[in-house]
Amino acid sequence: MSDNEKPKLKLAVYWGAACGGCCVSVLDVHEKLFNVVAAADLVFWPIALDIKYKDVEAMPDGHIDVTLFNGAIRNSENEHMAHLLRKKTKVLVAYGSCAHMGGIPGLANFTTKEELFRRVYDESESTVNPDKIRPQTSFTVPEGVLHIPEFYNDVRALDQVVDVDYYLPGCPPQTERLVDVFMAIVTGAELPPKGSVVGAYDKSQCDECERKKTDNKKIKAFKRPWEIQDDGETCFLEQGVICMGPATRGGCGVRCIKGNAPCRGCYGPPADVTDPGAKMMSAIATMIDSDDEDEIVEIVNQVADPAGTFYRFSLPGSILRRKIVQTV
Amino acid sequence: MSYRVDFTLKHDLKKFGIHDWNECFHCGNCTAICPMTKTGSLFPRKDIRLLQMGLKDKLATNLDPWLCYYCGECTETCPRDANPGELMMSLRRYLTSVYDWTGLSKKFYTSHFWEFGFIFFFFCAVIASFLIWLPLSGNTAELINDQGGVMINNLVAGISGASFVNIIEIGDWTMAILVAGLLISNILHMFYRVVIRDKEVKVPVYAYITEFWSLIWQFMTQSKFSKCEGKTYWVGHLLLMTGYSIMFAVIVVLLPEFQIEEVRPWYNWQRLMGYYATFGILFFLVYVTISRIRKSDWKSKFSHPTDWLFIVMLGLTTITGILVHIFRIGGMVSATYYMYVIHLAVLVPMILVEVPFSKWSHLAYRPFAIYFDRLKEYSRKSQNENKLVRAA
Amino acid sequence: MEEIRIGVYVCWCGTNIAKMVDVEAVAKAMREIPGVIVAKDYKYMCSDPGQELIIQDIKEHNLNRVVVSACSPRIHELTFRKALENAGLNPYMFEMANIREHDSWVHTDRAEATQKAKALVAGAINRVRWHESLDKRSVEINPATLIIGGGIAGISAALEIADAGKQVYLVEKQSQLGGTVAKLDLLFPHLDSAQQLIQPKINRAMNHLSIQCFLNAEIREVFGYIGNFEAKVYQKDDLETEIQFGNVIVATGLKPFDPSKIDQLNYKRLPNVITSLELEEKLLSGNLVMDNGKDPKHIALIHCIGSRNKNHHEYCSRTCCNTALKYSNQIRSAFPDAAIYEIYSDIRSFGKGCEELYTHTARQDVMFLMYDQKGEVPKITEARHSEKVNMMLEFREQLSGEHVEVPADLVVLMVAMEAHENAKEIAHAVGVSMCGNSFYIEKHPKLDPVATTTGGVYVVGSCQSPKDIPDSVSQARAAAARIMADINFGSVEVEVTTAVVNEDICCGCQTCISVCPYTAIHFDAEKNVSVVNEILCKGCGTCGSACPTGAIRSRHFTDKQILSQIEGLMSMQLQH
Amino acid sequence: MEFEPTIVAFLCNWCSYTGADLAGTSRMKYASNIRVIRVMCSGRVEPTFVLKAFREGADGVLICGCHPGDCHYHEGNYKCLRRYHLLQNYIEQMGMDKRRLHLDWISASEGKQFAELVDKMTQTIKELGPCQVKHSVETLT
Repeated sequence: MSDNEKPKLKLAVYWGAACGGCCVSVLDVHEKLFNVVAAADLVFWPIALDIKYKDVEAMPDGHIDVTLFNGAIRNSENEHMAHLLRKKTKVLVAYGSCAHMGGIPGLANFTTKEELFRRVYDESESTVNPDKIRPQTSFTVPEGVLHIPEFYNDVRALDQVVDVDYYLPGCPPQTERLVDVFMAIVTGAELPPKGSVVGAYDKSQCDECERKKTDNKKIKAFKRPWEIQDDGETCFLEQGVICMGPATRGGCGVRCIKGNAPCRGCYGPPADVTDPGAKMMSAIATMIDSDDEDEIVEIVNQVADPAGTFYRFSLPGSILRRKIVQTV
Repeated sequence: MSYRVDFTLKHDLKKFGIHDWNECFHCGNCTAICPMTKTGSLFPRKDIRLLQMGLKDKLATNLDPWLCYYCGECTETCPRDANPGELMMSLRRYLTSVYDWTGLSKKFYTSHFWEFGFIFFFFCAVIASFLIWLPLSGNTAELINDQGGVMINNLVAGISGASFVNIIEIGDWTMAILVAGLLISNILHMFYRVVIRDKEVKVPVYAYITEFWSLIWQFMTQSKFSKCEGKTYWVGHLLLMTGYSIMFAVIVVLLPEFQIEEVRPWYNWQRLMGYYATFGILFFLVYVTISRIRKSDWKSKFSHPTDWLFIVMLGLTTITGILVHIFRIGGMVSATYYMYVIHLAVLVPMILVEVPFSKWSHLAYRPFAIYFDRLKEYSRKSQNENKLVRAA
Repeated sequence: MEEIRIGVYVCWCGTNIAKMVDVEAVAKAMREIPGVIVAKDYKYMCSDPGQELIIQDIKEHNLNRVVVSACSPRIHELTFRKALENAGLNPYMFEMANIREHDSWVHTDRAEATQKAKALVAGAINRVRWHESLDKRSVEINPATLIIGGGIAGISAALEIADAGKQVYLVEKQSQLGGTVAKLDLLFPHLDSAQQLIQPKINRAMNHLSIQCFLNAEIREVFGYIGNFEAKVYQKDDLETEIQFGNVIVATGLKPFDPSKIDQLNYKRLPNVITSLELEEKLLSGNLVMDNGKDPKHIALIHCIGSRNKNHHEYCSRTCCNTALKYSNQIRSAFPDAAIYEIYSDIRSFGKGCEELYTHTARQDVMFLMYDQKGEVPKITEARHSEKVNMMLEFREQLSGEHVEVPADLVVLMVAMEAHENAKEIAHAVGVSMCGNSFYIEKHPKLDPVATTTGGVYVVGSCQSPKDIPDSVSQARAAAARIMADINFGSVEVEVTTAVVNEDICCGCQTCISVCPYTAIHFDAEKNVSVVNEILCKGCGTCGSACPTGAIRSRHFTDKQILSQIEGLMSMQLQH
Repeated sequence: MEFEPTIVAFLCNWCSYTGADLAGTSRMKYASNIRVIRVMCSGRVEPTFVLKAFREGADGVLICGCHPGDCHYHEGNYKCLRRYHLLQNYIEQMGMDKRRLHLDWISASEGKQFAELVDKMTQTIKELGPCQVKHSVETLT
């Protein structure tokens, strides 16, 4: 068997600012895990294996063949590990929306560290903190000095911190896609050029979407999904519901749409699109069925939260990256 | 207040010498070049405009034409050959007829029949009165005085020299008073038209007095002339003016001293004054005649019939006067007497036509125009100041 | 990928640019930018030696991109593209930075203008990096021509083309040909008969074998592109005719200004206040009388009604002065004793024989009175009963400075020429632009005055701007000559800066389809992708911006090119 | 030193760019803070371009097209208008003043209006002060 002739791949999975869903998605390979394990050694995966950071540090550079890095960069620990894994890994994959574009944690870029701390440590209903104690990066106790990671003001995508070889999008990525990619690596198939998105299609959601699409994309009013009598067949956009599908890569199996919910855009933009939110705003606004400025304003104002709608998964990876906080 | 345009006025003005009112398109070159234009005024363009539009009322209250001495700069500069200078000249003729309440001036300017008829009538009247009333005496030897000159006052048999002078003097005075009366009434009429009727103007009484000096000064010197180019013309006018005034003085006021039987030596003051006056008038006449024939300058290019008539009449008067003098000194009795009658026959209609109704009247109108103009300006200034004071 | 080798040329434009922009400093700064092989400044880049300089450099330095910073690309882009072609480069490997109209001519601080020039040129350099070779495409020319409008311009063009043996479709809205000229009596400046001029032409056009006239007809929409248009002609009784043609001449003419918009003229309220065209009617019928049948004794012609006034049209209608002068002559010969008043604001009697007409008219005993067209037009009121005339005009006469009254029995309003109300519909139908006052915009005001920015569509006569007959006819025949040249050649090259769909990316959402104003995009259901008809596409780029997948690329205006240009521009920022 | 903003302007080829050319040929003077990018139609202007300009350090973005109804491509300007309003809501949400992005109509004959518009916009942006986008991205922590 070739397995015996070839050394097994060294695989690592790590999480930054993440919900854990990505790691679970890796586990979702179910019985295929055996195929994976047959082909690869898991050398680092904090959710599943008890391997310490210092063990990783001890590895020679480029020791790990593939690292699936999920989660955004939120604090100094995330950043440190991103750098460390970059050094130790041949192929670094930004795995999932958070590592890819910042993801849901990236929505914290609408606010600041200070505001978050105030809410969490001062104002939240369940907090009792009369001394207004805030997390410190170092704290001296009788036993010595304690260090905890520094919480950053901004959330960043992985490639805003280190060089990334591939992106495997999704929140979480479809497990099938992961297996496809993994098996491709294992079997030594020719790898796409560096920087490519893998585990997703070139075409966007609509290509897979089974809803009926016409050129009648004229929006007189924006609606929330519960505001329409969805027939389950008509394109969401043609019903006035914002669906990020056209500006989002396919590959997820249009699962949200199949579940009669519009696409939120977790798979990120197609190849030539730098800012999927901006693209989608452009497309959606074009569909507005009015030439009257007042009416246009009225219709546009029905999009209650444009930034959150169009940049749900991509705020740190977008052009503006975060809300501007005026510095004095 | 708006003025009615009059389409026909310009046709009516043709007879006053206006050739072509259409050419002017108001570029303003004339205003720019004119040495008389006061800052901010549209002289003489505005006057052409008033004429083109037939704004009669506006024209009648307008003094501008009198402030023009016709140097011809405007006409020379005019790119359209509209001849503003001559237009102003024509307007002066027109205004003369406007000021003349008798209507005769208009008749003289616009009708040869009236003009020549009038002259001819007085010419004949003078001759006839001598012929009918006073047949010429016969004995020539008695009519030569000690100096060998003709006894000028004895041309009528049966009337003594002293009485004759008296009669002539009365005649002179009558004529002078008549002419002066006409002229003064016309000037008053002018005053009424240009100052009283102009509702935009209110002249304070003291201004009439303070501005009066300008009237005298202008009348004496015609100094505004000097602003315009052409010194000779000004000198000529001055000579004419002084000559004319002297002649007036010696003929009317000093007639008994002047028209005497004794032939005084040539250096006598009367003769010297007479010679000066004659020279002055002749100089002007010759100068004007030559330039009008040669058309050597702008003002001489266009001659209204009345211009020539004036020259001819004045020339004839002067020549006959000189001939009377020569014949008299030469002791040629009949020639002297006939010439004397002819002299009077020319002089009388000339004075009667020209002074109150035609060309000569401008001698009076001009200084008064300057006077009235200053009054109007004075009132405008004080009104503006009042406005400013009120505004403040 | 090939190595990018850019040549940058900064034009002085004599002193036009060099006076306000330090051209040497700009060229020097550009040399620092990666990819820039040469950067030069030169006195006149558009001159032959200037172009030769570029061609030489391309050959010598093996340049594959060129940036010229000079005047507006609307003036010289084509010149330089041609130069690139001559040097063997694809003409689209070129970008222009406008440092004259947008910089040296509009700024006063040399340092700022120079800084701005650097930014603009750096933007162009960054953009040109991403330029791609585009190939010209040639299309066949259908030899038939559609002419919209059967006035003097339309007929002249029609006869010109038809006489050369080519088919013409002449579409006229009215029930007869002839347009405005057919409504005129005599023509300035020679007072010859309009009828004698137009009627033979109408007859010839109506009977010409190669001209198909459609009367009472209209065109609502024109489909296609240069060489291959098609449209339906709609006539009465729902009669529709489909026609195909290669070129279009728009000769829709003019509409007289409605003076009832100006209250104090009392047009329509006073029966003897008429427009110039109404006077033409009277003159044509030989019955120049007032409403009571009597001869007018005082006739006033008021110029510039609706023209040269901010409240109506700022432009000069160009024919009214001469027409009014013509009226003075006509009226003078009809009524030798009448008082004629030309109430004008400026006399503009330009053109062959026209100043002579003015001079002649001025001697016809006409009173010229000037009013202030910036202020109020003369006020026309009924005269008091005691007056001998029936109307009185009041206004401030400009040359005298006096407020005057002008008596009048008949007032003629010299009304402006304006564009038709349906000018916009026709503009949309054929795809031409209109300027602010609804006249059609020509391709270039001086160098291409009859063509439009839409290939195969020409504008002639008064629909382009107010015009007299000689100008209209000249334009008509010029357009005809242009079209004949194309027909003769048989084919024409068209722009290729169209949109293109990347089928590998297009997901078939069909957002783009209804976006296209030219229906140039259709959906290929089999492939589940949108397809651009590149011949119908006019390259506006709207579909590219609407495409959420980035599958549609607007050639020569791609995202990359523009985003890169922004980066370039901002790399030379003013210091905060 | 007074703050001199940079304004990136997207002008449509047929109306606004020509109008700006006219301002030049008429030698009208206006503030030099503007950097013009030519597009064929205001309908080509994408939110991406606008955001990119801010990201690269623009303090204001101006979009000009043909007047409504006068678009050379019939209705590209309306599409721009729709995007503009949505984009304004977005940038406001992102902590920017709406006035930093301005859309206006300039016809080919409105050189004067263009010059006035540039001056007015420059003044507005001067009052708003520098845009923080570039700074904020460069100093992410």
